[in-house]
Amino acid sequence: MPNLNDTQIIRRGLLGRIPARLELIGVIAAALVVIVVLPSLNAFAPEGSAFHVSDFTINLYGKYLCYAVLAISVDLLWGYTGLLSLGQCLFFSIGGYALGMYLMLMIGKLGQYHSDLPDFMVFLGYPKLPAHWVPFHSFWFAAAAVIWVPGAVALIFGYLAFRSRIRGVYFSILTQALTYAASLMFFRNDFTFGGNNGLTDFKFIVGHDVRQPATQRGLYICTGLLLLGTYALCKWLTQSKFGKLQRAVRDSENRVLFSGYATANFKLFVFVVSAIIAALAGALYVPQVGIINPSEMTPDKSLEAVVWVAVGGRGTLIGPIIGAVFVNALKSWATRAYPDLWLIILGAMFIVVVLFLPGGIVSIPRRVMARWRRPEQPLPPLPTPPVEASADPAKTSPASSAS
Amino acid sequence: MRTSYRLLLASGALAVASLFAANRAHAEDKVVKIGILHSLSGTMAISETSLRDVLLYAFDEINAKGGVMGYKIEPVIVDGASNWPLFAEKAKQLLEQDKVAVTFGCWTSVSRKSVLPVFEKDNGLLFYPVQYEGEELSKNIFYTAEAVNQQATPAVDYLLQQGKKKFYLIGTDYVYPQTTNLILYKYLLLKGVPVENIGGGLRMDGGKVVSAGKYVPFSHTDFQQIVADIKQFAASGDACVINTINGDSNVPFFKEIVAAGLTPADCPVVSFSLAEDELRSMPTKDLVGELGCWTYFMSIKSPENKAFLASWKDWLGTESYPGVVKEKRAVDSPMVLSYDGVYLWKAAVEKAGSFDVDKVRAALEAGVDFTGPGGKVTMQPNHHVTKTVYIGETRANGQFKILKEFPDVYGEPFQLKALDEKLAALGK
Amino acid sequence: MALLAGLGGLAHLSAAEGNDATARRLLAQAVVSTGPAQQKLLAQLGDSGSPAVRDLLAAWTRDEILIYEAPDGSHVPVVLEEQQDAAGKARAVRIDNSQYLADAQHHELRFASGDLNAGDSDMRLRGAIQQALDSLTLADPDPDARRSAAVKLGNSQKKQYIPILQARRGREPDAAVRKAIDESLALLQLGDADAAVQVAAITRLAELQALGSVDALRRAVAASPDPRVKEAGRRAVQSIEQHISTVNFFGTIFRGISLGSILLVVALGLAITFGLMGIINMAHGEMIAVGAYTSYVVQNVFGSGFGFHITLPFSFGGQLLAFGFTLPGLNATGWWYESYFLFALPLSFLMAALAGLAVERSVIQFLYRRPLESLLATWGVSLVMQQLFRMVFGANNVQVNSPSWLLGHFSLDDVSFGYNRVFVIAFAIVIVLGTWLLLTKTPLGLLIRAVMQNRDMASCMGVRTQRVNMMTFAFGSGLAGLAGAFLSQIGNVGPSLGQNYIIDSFMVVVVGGVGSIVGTVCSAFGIGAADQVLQQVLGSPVMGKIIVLATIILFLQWKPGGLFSTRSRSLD
Amino acid sequence: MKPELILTVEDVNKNFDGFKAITNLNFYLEQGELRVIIGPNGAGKSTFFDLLTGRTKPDTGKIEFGRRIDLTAMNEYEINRLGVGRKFQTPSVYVDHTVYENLLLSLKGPRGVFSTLFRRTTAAHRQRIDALLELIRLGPKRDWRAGQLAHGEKQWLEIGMLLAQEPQVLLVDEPAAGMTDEETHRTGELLISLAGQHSLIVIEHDMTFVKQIAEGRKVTVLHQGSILCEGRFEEVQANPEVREVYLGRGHKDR
Repeated sequence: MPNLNDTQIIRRGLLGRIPARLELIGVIAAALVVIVVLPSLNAFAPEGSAFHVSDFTINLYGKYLCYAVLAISVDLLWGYTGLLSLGQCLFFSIGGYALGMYLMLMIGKLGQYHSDLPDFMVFLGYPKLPAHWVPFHSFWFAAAAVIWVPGAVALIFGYLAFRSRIRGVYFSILTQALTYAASLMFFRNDFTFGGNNGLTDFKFIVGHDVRQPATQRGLYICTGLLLLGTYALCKWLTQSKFGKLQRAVRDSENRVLFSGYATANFKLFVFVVSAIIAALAGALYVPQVGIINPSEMTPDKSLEAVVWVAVGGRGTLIGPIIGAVFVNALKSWATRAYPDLWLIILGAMFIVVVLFLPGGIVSIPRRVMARWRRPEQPLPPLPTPPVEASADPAKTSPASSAS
Repeated sequence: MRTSYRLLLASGALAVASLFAANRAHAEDKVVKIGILHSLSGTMAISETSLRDVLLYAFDEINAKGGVMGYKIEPVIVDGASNWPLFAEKAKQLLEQDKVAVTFGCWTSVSRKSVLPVFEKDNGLLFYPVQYEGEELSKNIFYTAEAVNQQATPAVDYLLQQGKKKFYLIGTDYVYPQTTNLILYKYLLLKGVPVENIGGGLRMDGGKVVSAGKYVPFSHTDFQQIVADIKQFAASGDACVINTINGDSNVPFFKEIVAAGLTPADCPVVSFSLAEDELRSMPTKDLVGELGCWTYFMSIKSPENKAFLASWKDWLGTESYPGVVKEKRAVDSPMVLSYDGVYLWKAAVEKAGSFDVDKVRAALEAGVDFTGPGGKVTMQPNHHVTKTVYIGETRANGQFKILKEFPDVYGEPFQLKALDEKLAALGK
Repeated sequence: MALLAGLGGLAHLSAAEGNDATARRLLAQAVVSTGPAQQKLLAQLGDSGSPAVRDLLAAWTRDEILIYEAPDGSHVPVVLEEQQDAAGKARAVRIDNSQYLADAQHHELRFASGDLNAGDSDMRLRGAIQQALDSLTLADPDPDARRSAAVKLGNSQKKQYIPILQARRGREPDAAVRKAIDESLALLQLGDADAAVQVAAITRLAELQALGSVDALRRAVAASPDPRVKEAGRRAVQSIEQHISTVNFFGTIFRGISLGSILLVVALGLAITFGLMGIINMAHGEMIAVGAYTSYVVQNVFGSGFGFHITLPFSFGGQLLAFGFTLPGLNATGWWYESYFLFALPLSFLMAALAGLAVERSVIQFLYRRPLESLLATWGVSLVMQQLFRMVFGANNVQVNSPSWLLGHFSLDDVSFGYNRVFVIAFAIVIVLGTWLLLTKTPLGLLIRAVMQNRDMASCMGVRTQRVNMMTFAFGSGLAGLAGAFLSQIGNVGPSLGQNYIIDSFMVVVVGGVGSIVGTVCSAFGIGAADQVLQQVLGSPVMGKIIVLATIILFLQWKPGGLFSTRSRSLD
Repeated sequence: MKPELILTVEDVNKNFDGFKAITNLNFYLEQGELRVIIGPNGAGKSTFFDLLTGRTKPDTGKIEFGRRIDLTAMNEYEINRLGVGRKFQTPSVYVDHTVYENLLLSLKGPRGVFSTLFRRTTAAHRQRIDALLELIRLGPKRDWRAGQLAHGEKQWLEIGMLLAQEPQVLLVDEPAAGMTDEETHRTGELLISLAGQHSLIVIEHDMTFVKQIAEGRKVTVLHQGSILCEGRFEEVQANPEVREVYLGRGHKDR
């Protein structure tokens, strides 16, 4: 087999070499540990024993798992379809807000003012609950909203963007503008979503006290299941003919278009699916961290999610998970140990990954193996021209192609 | 060639690793852990790092005098990184892992809102030192901060006394300015100021005013339009501006005010978010004569303040905490209220004879007091603090010249409802 | 400042010696007295007409009159001279007799500014001082000062000013000031008990289109039982409101142009690096911040110097790692200090260009064919740079003082034009012209365009593309630095300065059409104007901004390539 | 009997920012015809393909498929589904996919999002792919990733992908670029064999290759966006005007 270059390593990743059955076993084992073992140790191992997993840890891991789901949704767009969206956190937040609204209403009269209205509405003098809040008394309505609201936003925005063939960096810039506009909107107090303070001080979720360790454990298990489900769904998506087409669009959109596929529809489909995945992650994130506010949807947050994917390894499904957990664990540690240097660490990590390790963490074993097998063959010092620069004649400007 | 490059990389990595491995040891036997929960990175680091510094100073001061009931204070510093969910996570960490006796922290309302459920669930104790909108009372939080009636309404009283008749309300669009301006709107009506003399605009919902004043987004930079509006508003004289703009945006706002030729003599601006620490980064010569209102000013001439400032300066000269800036430091109200909070807590612990949260809370609610740099502060049963309010005007050196004092103002977090009732009684 | 007032006092001595000497004694008395006595002395001062006293009164409001406590316990008001000695101390000039303050042995005493307490003044006292000053200012040689004094007297609603104003009206040579005096007189007469006088005053105000009189007119209409007053008042209000909307219209246009210029200035660098080179430089904002910080450093070097000190949280052999350096200050004053900005401009360009060069060499040169990845890597660069700013300059914003020639404004028919705004418009024109000339009329420009159009081809033709890339990127970054220098004059300078402008910059370039300087210019002004108009119409800056963003997204539906697309096809 | 026209291009104009890429172009392609288009650089050949495939819309004029269907109102994938396939100047294949997958994605069949998700690959599909692999002689490299192929092989693969679509009209842009002489010859044979069943337009610079496939057929010479002359290859070759603008400047100007 001929040499693999870096881009090929990116595309294949670690798992490209691992037999499907082995991968399946690995995933099941990891899922068991995350979804069954850890919560059991939290619930049953006595406090103080070496096996006890604290409520804090469960809660923290729950957060990381939400980030992992978000990272997969970024990767589905970026790694597989070549669409670098800087707006994934918008969908994440919309999902969070949708469930947050339900949680807000479930506080009932337990708030500061013992009113049926959320506190911030009481003191700002809202006479009654705004109409668009009313249906969120129902959990199922909220749960549905977690899916259809971000889905609809993604559908509309995606339709507009893909219809006019906005791609590459323009797509990134536009999604950034969308996110920015939305965050400005949500920051407004008048927008009836609590402005900068957002939604917080939740008490109950479907009848359970959201602050109880048992509830948190339940939410953690749900997140684990969501991650597993997302993984399975994306595995299926990316391995079907659809997935092949996704990568085809990434590598040579014109060829796909001139093969009779309406690429815009494919991109739109991925965009909507990934928005919904992100929103589900957001919906589970909110009851676990206890707050949702507009700073979650700023462009910077979306870029941070892209960092996770890049660090973990894009174009793979396991990479984003590893990246999200690794970077966030690092963040939890570094903001405590070296608060002044955290941004430098994050920024430098990003530069290094982009320049020297385009395949991310998951490509490391492969690179090491490649070196070990052919020591005389040096690794390419710098990545070769990658994905979006692939020779695509129809991308050249008409002026120069009018030959 | 390649090898030497790798060698370089490897040795660099080793060096970095060895740096990280270095640690600072604490060898106290009887210690009590206290949490410091502020943003040391991100956008809010600008304001919050100073609070960490003054807390460390207070701890050192107390430790030097024998600690709290013989226990030395061990600070546990965590960084909220201007990220609100992270604040909640860090609060959990402090309470559940480090098991701190008390936490001093938060600046923004949203950070407080985000940690509030955590403190309630784990029955922790949080001291909150920064002026805020009120409308909140948690059994686990003590607000040494200025409530609206300890800052905004006294300022308005002062301006009314000075013969001002027109009030322009402007702020950043978030809960503190919105609530404060809504309170002020009602307060002004109550004081007989006609609606048309309250500038900035009103927003109604269901026949009730739900928002008063002009609002800009965070980090807004273009104030041309608004200042032109203010200028027209102030053209008829006797006008003033109530400014609740937050942070960065103040610089372009005041530069525009100066450029438009609005002088404090014509139309003073009273700001609630600009204290000495913020003024250090403002072009103060353009702000001379503009007003501020806080419960502490660095220029207070009491012996307590003089001693505090001198000792703070000494401490800055000798401390060795990483990240503490030593030069050109100012002290302001949030810092002093943090400092006061530490001593109020200490007094309560000593009174209760225990670090137990419930006992300390009971002692605090029963009322402890401390005479700090800003004068005497007394904890009230409603978790707020009675203290002296000062009106000052900015000087070119970034200090305030004190114009008026309102001694012993009782902190009242729930203003809106009370005002509504009073207005209703007057039939307005 | 202090010395200005002091010297001013001395210079005027010969002119009106007798009058001034009395006035100075009165003033000295006023400073140390309190209550009604003080008010009375001030009223007398207002009538004295002494120009020397005016500067001193102004100094008083700035707390520059200091009190020397003599050994005998008496309080002597003084001002400090500007000239400082090596120890930073200056001689003190007595207010009462304009002599230097000396001790019993006739040795001149010297003080640093913090040595003495300021003569007390509060808002009410300053009000009184102001009135005295206003009376004095009505005779000021500067027409602007006379005009603002007249307006103030009119707003005071105190009838005692009517004779003062009328007297001045007769002698006033300047039309604008006469108009202001007329307006003030009419305003004061509006409070007259006689309905006929009121109607005359109302008519006069309507004729004068007096903006500030609307409230007073409304009050008069409401208060007066006379139907003639009511009718005249109603009409006057209508006519003035008409005028206000005209003023707002032209004001909005000017503000739109000025905002457009700012957008243009910040986006032009990006139009080079993104538009021409295809690099998505997310660190563009930080390049702007480099320029702004350079202005800050230059300002401090012209002042007392600049230094920084960083301690890293690592120890090496038990010693915390630390480094830093200090630049000595020039301690410049007056116009020399104020000119710092002129030096800051080229230096900002240079520093940002160097920073750009460093970023290009270390990161971007590997990413020319990978625009998406250049976006990501430069975002990493931007994070690192922001944190470096925090470490060097502190997390706080830094204090940048605008030179006085950038403060203030002039008015044309009630539309005010800020000097800084006029400056930015001129500045934008100059740098756009400069950029255009560089790109089209110089050999470097030719090379740049060649490389940008076809990197491979240019390389084959023997162009050193690497160097051209470097230069182009440095140039684009330098332009960002210039923008930063200017922004330091209208906004805050802090580590996240650039973040406020990055999205706007990208929007401007994308809407204008990538690679088209003309497009960037048009879109900057278009967005600026749209923003201001929407703000005016909606009354809410946030909604204005949101609608502009939404419009941009929709606009790109219609013209995906932007206004001046160099490609007629969809965006790749 | 006059053969049916498959493509009708009449009075088409196209400007790019003032640059006249196509001027008053009239072009007719008969069913089953193989037409070669030659012309110097900048003559508008690729733009012509862009116009035919919907990538670019003409400013004026009409473009019809089979005398009935207006192509100017359709976009790329709709035109492709009608049966117009295009091969690009530089090979455009999915570098990350195997040769097999490249062909699989190109096979004629439903093109919707959901059909790609739920349709299974049948034995018939596989047979068809195997046949194509045989034709383009990439059978042994079936599981190679397309990015690993040599330039000429990528050209072949792209032709294979085009054939997998079973188009009525094939637009082929410089198929022989980067091929060895032997490969070039084989390509010529393939194209000739396709004529009749399919209609083809071939843009080519390599005169040996043009000669091979255009001998006895109609050739169109494009110059500055319009047709300089049209006729049998031999006539065109002899045309002095053509020699001047094109051949006179040397054969392989690329």
